[in-house]
Amino acid sequence: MKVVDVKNWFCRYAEVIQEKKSFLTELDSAIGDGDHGTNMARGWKEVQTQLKAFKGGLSECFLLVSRTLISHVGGASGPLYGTAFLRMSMVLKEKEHISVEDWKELLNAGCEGIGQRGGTSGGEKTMYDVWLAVTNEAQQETGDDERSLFSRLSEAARKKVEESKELKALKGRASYLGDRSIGHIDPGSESTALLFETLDQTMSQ
Amino acid sequence: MKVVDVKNWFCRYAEVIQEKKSFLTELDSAIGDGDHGTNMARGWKEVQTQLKAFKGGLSECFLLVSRTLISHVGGASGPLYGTAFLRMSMVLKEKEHISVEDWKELLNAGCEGIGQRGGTSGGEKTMYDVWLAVTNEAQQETGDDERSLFSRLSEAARKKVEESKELKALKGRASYLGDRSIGHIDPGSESTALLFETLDQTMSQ
Amino acid sequence: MKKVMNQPENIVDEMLEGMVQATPNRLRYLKGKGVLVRTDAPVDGKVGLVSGGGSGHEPAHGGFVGRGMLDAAVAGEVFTSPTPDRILEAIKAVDSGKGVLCIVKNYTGDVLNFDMAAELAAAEGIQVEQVVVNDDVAVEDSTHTTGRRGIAGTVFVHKIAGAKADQGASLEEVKRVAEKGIRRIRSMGVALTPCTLPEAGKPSFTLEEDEIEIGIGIHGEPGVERTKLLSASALTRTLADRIYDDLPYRAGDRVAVMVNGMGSTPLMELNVIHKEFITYLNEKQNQVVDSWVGEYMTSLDMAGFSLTLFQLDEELESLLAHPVDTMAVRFGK
Amino acid sequence: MKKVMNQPENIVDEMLEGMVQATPNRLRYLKGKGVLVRTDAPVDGKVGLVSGGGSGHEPAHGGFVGRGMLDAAVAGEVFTSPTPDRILEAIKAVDSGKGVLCIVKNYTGDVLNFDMAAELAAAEGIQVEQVVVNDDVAVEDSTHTTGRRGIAGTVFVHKIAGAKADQGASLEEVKRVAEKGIRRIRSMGVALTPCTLPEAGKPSFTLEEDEIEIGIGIHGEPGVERTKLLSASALTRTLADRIYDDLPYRAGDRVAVMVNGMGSTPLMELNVIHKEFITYLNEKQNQVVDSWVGEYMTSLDMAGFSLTLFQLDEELESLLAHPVDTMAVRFGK
Ligand SMILES: Nc1ncnc2c1ncn2[C@@H]1O[C@H](COP(=O)(O)OP(=O)(O)O)[C@@H](O)[C@H]1O
Ligand SMILES: Nc1ncnc2c1ncn2[C@@H]1O[C@H](COP(=O)(O)OP(=O)(O)O)[C@@H](O)[C@H]1O
Ligand SMILES: [Mg+2]
Ligand SMILES: [Mg+2]
Ligand SMILES: [Mg+2]
Ligand SMILES: [Mg+2]
Repeated sequence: MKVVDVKNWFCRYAEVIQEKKSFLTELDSAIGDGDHGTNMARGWKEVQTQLKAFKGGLSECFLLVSRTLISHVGGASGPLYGTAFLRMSMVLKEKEHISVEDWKELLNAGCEGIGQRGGTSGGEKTMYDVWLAVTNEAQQETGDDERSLFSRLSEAARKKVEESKELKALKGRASYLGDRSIGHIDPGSESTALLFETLDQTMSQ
Repeated sequence: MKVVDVKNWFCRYAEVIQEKKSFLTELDSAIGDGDHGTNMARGWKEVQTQLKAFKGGLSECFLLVSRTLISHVGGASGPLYGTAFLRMSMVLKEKEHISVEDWKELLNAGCEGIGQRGGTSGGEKTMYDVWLAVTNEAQQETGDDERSLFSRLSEAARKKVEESKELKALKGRASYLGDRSIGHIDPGSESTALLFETLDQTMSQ
Repeated sequence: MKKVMNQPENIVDEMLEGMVQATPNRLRYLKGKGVLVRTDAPVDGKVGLVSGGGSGHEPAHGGFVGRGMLDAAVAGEVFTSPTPDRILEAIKAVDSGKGVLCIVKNYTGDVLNFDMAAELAAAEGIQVEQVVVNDDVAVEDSTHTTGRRGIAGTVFVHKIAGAKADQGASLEEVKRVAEKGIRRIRSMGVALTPCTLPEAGKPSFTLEEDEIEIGIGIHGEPGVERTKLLSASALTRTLADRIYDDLPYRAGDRVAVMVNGMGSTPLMELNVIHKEFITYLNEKQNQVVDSWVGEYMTSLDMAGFSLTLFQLDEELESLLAHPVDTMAVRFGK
Repeated sequence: MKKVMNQPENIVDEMLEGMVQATPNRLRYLKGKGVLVRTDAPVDGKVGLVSGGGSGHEPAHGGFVGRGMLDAAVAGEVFTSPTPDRILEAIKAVDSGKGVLCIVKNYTGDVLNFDMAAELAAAEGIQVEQVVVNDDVAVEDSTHTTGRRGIAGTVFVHKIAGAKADQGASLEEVKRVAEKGIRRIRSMGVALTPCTLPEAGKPSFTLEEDEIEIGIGIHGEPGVERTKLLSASALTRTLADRIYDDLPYRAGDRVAVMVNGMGSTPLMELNVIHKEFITYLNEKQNQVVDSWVGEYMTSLDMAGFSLTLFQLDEELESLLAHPVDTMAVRFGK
């Protein structure tokens, strides 16, 4: 995967977020404060604008996304996604191409960043659960077929979203609900799954 | 008509107002501020209480009603009704009995009090219109049958309420509506009609 | 309708108790009379200032009792003018011998009850004067109606008359500035939703989900026009035009403004409106020297707001800036 | 939902413009950064105080900027914590070299963004400390959740820390009193209606005509229990019991209280609730020495209120009484 593919991925994701804005906000209204769609849309719209003029390498591209999210999203998701992309940008220093093998380290770094920032080690019904599922899936040794990797990541993400629907939230705003959070999809988990589904779709075109 | 009859009339009217409280308030909501029922009910409930212990003559009885309304109703209707009963109380000084002839002067005084206090000479869609209609009816020479007098007063009042429904209000809160007041019954006119209908009913029992 | 209350018929009394308990050093409550008085009233050598009206307009009027504004406020039942005996209590409580000015909003009920109280006070030898505020430009002129209503601009009248009285002016002088203020103050309001009286338990009128009522009164009296919801900018302009086109404003005037919330409109929106009003007045080349943004004269739980424009002169500007110490307005020393 | 606004995405910026225009002598607006700063910041020899959070809680936080309270307030989008770069701007604008204290409400978003800002500020050589307010007793303890939320009690923390800083105390001392305050402040709220975010355009949740949500958060986060509407007396008791039974209150304590409106609850009702709360505390033999009744920390257009109880000691009581001069709270000199 080259920088042009990454740009495509991010640009397409910005569109997806725009399309799913109300849906994400509805999920957040049910167990949060009803702004996750607006937050993400604001941040990714800015990413889209910034990327238009962007000419740099892979690491810079992730760094640009990180900075833009940190300074335009706000809320819990801004620093969390921002940290993930920051850590991934570090891993990509000097690289011009992301190999199937590279994804292991890349996702590890992003996932760890979210875990540290959010103080969670999983099972607490947050976006971290989905990042972890995707990261674990990437560690499986199943050849070096990029297309199949992305489709596995995408499936693992979606599966985890469904699974964690039945969890009780213990972190973030949804935790105030206690048992009443059970049965609802966590908005940050949904936006994370969309990120990897978009990766899969963009790369299979 | 003796003081005991007057007491009966007022006590029964207090009950009628209680029953019609919501209706009067609804009329006032449409073209005023929605409190005429509550205002009247508060005042007449107090009249009822005061009358229980009351032992005096005709004039004192009207004076008691006047004072109680003035200090318990508030709004526009408190001073207006209060003034009417005050003026009527003056007419009744030294009297022990209200003859058919007396009603002419009695109503004249009450009606004039309202007109002066409210600065109206009629046709402006207020309770004054109904007081005036009743007063005019009382001036007709049609014998000295009390029963028929009361039924004529009651009918004249009701007829005026219906007629003035089609007027445009030029006084009081309903005047702010301009043409939009047309077609609505004026709440103070309705409560005045109820006063004379109750007189008729009480005296025919 | 959901209201946090006990028995609806006790709500006014309980509210007044709660107000006094929040500020026992400033206010005294004449229980059973609905009157809130400055603890130090009557103030020696000072003209007494009394205002009041129906309840449901909080912080008006009790919130404006204190040094530099009112000496006493008389509360009637919800949306119902107080009775003359209550007003008389207030007048008696604040008269130091220098006379009392009553500031009345132009409603038949208020005028009648205050008139009767003034007669009673005069009979007791108290010098009482009265001014009637009628700032609402939404109402047609008095040939067709009872005359314009008194709405939020009344609070500016309290402020300037209160300042003048605080400076030791005579009853005549205090009345003069109050009347000068009244000639220079205009207001107009809009409702986004109706209000609900505690005892009635249902809304006073209905508005569709996208409808507003322009020119609403502070008791939910219907306005002049029902339209679709407008943007903050268009709505501000609609009200401001109507206010501005009424005498006496001219380019170059120094003015004070009030953006008054009707009860349920968040400060967030009031501030957006304030920004639009300032933009409008800058276009008209007026200098806004004082802004009051918040809730001053409400209509229970109504959503909406009113704009008030006050044309100043040197005297009025300095009276507006005079120190004041009440529950709802406090500044200077 | 009816809101007076222009483009929903500009509402925060327009509101901040409106606030500054209402009080240009007190506030400066760092445009594009959502930051309101005291015009005289940084104040020489004084610890800087910064607070902030999502918008929609007006007058919090900009209404509390001024002498004796905050030096700057950072506004995020509606209900969304501000971003670290905005917070950093605020920190830089108020640092006089004596260090800066950030007062943060305990929400994941606020804590994360303020943390990142503090790191950035430290990198620029500014001494920054942080306290986290978590007064909401409706939330279970932190073993099961992110911990208790910060709600209206935060305003008392602004007040005492602001007073201490105004007296010239060191960063360490200002932080100490803020933390002492936090240990002694508890709150709980109730919603009668949901609120509507300007961009979402529909209510954040639904409540039946006779239902209320007890233990609501200030962003419409669901509470602990849904019940039928209660009387003012019963409802006050329900919240007060829950607050009182949490540490640290005892008979004999001198306390301050806040009855905070959520946005659409009229002052009339807040005062009735205040009366009930005072009655409750008198029964518990507490002396209420200060009452704040009004809107301090709102939730857009939500109807409802929160109660806050603050256990005082000599130091805290005098800090609470220290002069303050902000848009929303002003007294003393
Ligand atoms: N401590 C945490 N660790 C990991 N993820 C978290 C944490 N807290 C919240 N989140 C994620 O953030 C999402 C909410 O984001 P958003 O609605 O934008 O911010 P906010 O909660 O501040 O309104 C949640 O759905 C959850 O996935
Ligand atoms: N100037 C007036 N002259 C005569 N009657 C009036 C006048 N103004 C108002 N009224 C009467 O008073 C009634 C309203 O009374 P009420 O609702 O109790 O008081 P308020 O209008 O102060 O709320 C009207 O329906 C009308 O009949
Ligand atoms: Mg959210
Ligand atoms: Mg009425
Ligand atoms: Mg009335
Ligand atoms: Mg949020």
